Amino acid sequence: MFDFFNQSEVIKTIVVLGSMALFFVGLFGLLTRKHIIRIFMSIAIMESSVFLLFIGLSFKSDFIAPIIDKTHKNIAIMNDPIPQAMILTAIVIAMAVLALGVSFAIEYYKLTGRTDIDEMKSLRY
Amino acid sequence: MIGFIILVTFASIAVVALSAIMQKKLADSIILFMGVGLGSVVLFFIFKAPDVALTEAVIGSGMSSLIFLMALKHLGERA
Amino acid sequence: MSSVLFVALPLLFGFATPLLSRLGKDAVAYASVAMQLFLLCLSFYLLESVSLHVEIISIAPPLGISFVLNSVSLLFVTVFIFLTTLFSFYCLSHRETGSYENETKFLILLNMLLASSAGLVLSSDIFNIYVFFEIAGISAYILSAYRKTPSALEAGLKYLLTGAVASVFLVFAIVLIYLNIGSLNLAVIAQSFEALPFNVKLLISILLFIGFGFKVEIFPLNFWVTDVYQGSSSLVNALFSGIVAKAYLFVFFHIVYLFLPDGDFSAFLIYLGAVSMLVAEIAGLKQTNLKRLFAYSSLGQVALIFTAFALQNEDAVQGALFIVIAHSFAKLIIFLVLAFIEKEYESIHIDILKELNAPFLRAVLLIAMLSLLGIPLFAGFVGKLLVLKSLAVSGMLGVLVMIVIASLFEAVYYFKLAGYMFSKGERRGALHVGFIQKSVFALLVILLIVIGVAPFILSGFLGEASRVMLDSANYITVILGG
Amino acid sequence: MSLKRSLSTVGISGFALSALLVLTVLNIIIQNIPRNIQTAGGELLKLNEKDGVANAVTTVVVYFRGFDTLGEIAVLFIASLGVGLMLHVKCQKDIKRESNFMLQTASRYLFPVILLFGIYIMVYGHLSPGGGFQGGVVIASGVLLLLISHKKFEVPYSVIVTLETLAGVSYVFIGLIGLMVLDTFLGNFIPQDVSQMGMLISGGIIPVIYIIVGIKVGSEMSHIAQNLIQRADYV
Repeated sequence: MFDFFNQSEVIKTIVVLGSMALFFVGLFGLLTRKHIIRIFMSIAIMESSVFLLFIGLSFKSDFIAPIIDKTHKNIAIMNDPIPQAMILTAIVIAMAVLALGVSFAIEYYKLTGRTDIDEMKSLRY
Repeated sequence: MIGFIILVTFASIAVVALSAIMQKKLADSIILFMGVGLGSVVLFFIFKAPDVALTEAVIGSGMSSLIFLMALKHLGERA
Repeated sequence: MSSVLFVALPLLFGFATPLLSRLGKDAVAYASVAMQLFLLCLSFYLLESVSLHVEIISIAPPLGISFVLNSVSLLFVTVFIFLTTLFSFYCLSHRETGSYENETKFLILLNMLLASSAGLVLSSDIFNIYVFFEIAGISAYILSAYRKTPSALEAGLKYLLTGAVASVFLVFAIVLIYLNIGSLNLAVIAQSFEALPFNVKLLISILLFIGFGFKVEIFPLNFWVTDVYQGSSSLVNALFSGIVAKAYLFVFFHIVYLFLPDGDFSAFLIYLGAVSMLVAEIAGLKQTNLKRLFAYSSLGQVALIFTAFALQNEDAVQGALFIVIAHSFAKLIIFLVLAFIEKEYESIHIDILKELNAPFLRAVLLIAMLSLLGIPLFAGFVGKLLVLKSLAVSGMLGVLVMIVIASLFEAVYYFKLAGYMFSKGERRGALHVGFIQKSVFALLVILLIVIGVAPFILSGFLGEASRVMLDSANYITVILGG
Repeated sequence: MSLKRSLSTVGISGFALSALLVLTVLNIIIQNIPRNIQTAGGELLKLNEKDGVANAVTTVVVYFRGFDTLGEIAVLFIASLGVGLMLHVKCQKDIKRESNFMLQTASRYLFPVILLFGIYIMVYGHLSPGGGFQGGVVIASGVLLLLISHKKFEVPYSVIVTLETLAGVSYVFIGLIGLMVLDTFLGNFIPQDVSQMGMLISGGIIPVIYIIVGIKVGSEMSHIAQNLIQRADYV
């Protein structure tokens, strides 16, 4: 019963639907949540959904990880290393921006006691 | 079998992410967010990308959780 | 002397500064200015013998990353380095007050901003452009929140949030590009972008537009710009409007010219630019806070450059390059004067101009505003004339009318400011402007006047630069063939 | 931020409907991605066999696309500088609460293991999955464990700064040496033959760069963690 899911077409559909669902959950959180930390969480969820989409669509289930060692020498059946290298960098960049944003939010909370994105109106007089 | 595991993991991540956003208390949403991090580590591992899985485990669910927990400790329980 | 030095040297300086600052703050500030002067000489040296030259990094394109050095990218790099050097000289003159612009952290961020905007302009690999997109972004977020006051932190938070969302859409676009085309090199992507099915091309274009739209400050996506300008200090605004906005503008249109050479969406972009200029100028009319007012004027000018680039013909691009130069110099003057006023009088309300008791600053501010308006004897005139001419030639009369009306609105509030400056009201204590500051302002004013009076100096080079920018076929053959 | 809309049921259902619509459109668009396009990854794998290391992803991250990693290190450097700028607290003598005895002894014995594991991941980055980023952050999590458990433990700022600066400067110097020797920035100027593929000393500058990246990432992450913890405890 389970081998229906193993065809690569079905896996690609699952990956696309799953990561896009995650993307829209993040977008929904971004647009409707008011607490600053939840907004950062929604952005983090959107980012991880895009990364999952990329690796999910660029991998072939019958290929192996792109690491050469004594037993796996045949590079013809190795997955594509470029998406993994890109996502590796993008995850660290996303985390750096997130750390900076949270430190801004903590400092802003220390000074004004506000965490609600709507209350940040002081710049509009 | 892989496809089924992917389906289950993706479904659980989406549900956990949605509930993380809809939570009332900030502490619960941060803990559920860590669940999303762990789920994506499992998925990267299934997608035959060990480097990315290790990075996501260490940074995606490791450091991000530290950052949010410190923010939680700081911003208190309101909202 | 390769073009990678424009990015490698500021990075090296940035990484070394925390340890260098042990030798003393002054040493670091002077070293930073010396390094920027060296880069300026390097850029002028390269400007002489500029030929389309590909700078390979680690392995040859199309697999590896490469910097492409042509007259357009070199022009932008030279303008960025020139602006940063003048900015550093201006900050040097604040030495005695020990104000924050001379702390090592500010210098590191300034150099990182310079390195990333040079990288954005030179790079020919789309993921490399994303990395520089993030470096420029993250150093801009910290620069805007540098003073740690509530309004500065609010500006930093808003800038960071919009920047993070923009980078998510940009990564999404890069993911789809790699999945459909299989390469990250701009030349390879440009070659096979035509063959993509229309809906995939449309989706990638929309995602790229949203990703860059936030940073290019175009109408529906620029709600955050005025808050950030108002929250951060005027010194930093000079950097934002002078360097950061221009770098993102160039990269956006560099990609548009490469991917859509026959201008599929150019009509949409032209009308969007004209509408966003109109909205920005109308909103600028009723502003009472000087920083916010000049933020709207920056939005208007950036929208004008956006429209000119979107026209995709040589006259318009040449005009856009003229406006880029004139706008950068004028905005550097305006925001440095504003920083001076904010420091001395602690208020940036419009009425403060009535009490400004510094004839030199008033004259410099007036010349900068006239040049922005496009009054004949100043630099802005030539650019605006070329853009309006190409609009008329290509028969876009609606857009022409919109831009003329927007310029009229801009003239209204500039002359209102000029009226305030030269009104007879009582004046506060005389302001003492340091010698270095005066020389910086004088140099910028002279440049504005020289370009305005004798544009033929630059028009040859800018004409060739606009031809090179539009000629994407040659760009592709150089990378792949070379 | 005028993005906020009221949380009425109409809002949610409207958003859900539009999400579903766009989801199906996206699915159709992404589905007909050409399967067998000749991606650059294939060519890089062939190139990797000649002058790369066993872990193809490490070759791509450090050598073929090494400039992205240099930019990546700059992003992390600026982020830790920004967090330090925002959260640095001058006077915080004895503000952390004393944690209980079990946590202290456990962390004292666990830290060397975590440190060793981090160094292993970093050094063997070019042979097995792992590398500079992951190894550095594992070491930072070890430091984090000590920061939480021991009240007076604090990574001295001068150590962090010297490590960070030396690593960053040497990374750019390696790039400049490559520029001088091979006329390509970040070129692999240490000759290495393919027979050494699986050995520890293989791949020329690739393991060297990844260890430098690991040191830099480790010091910066522990700097961020330390600032976050100290600031949080200073409530």
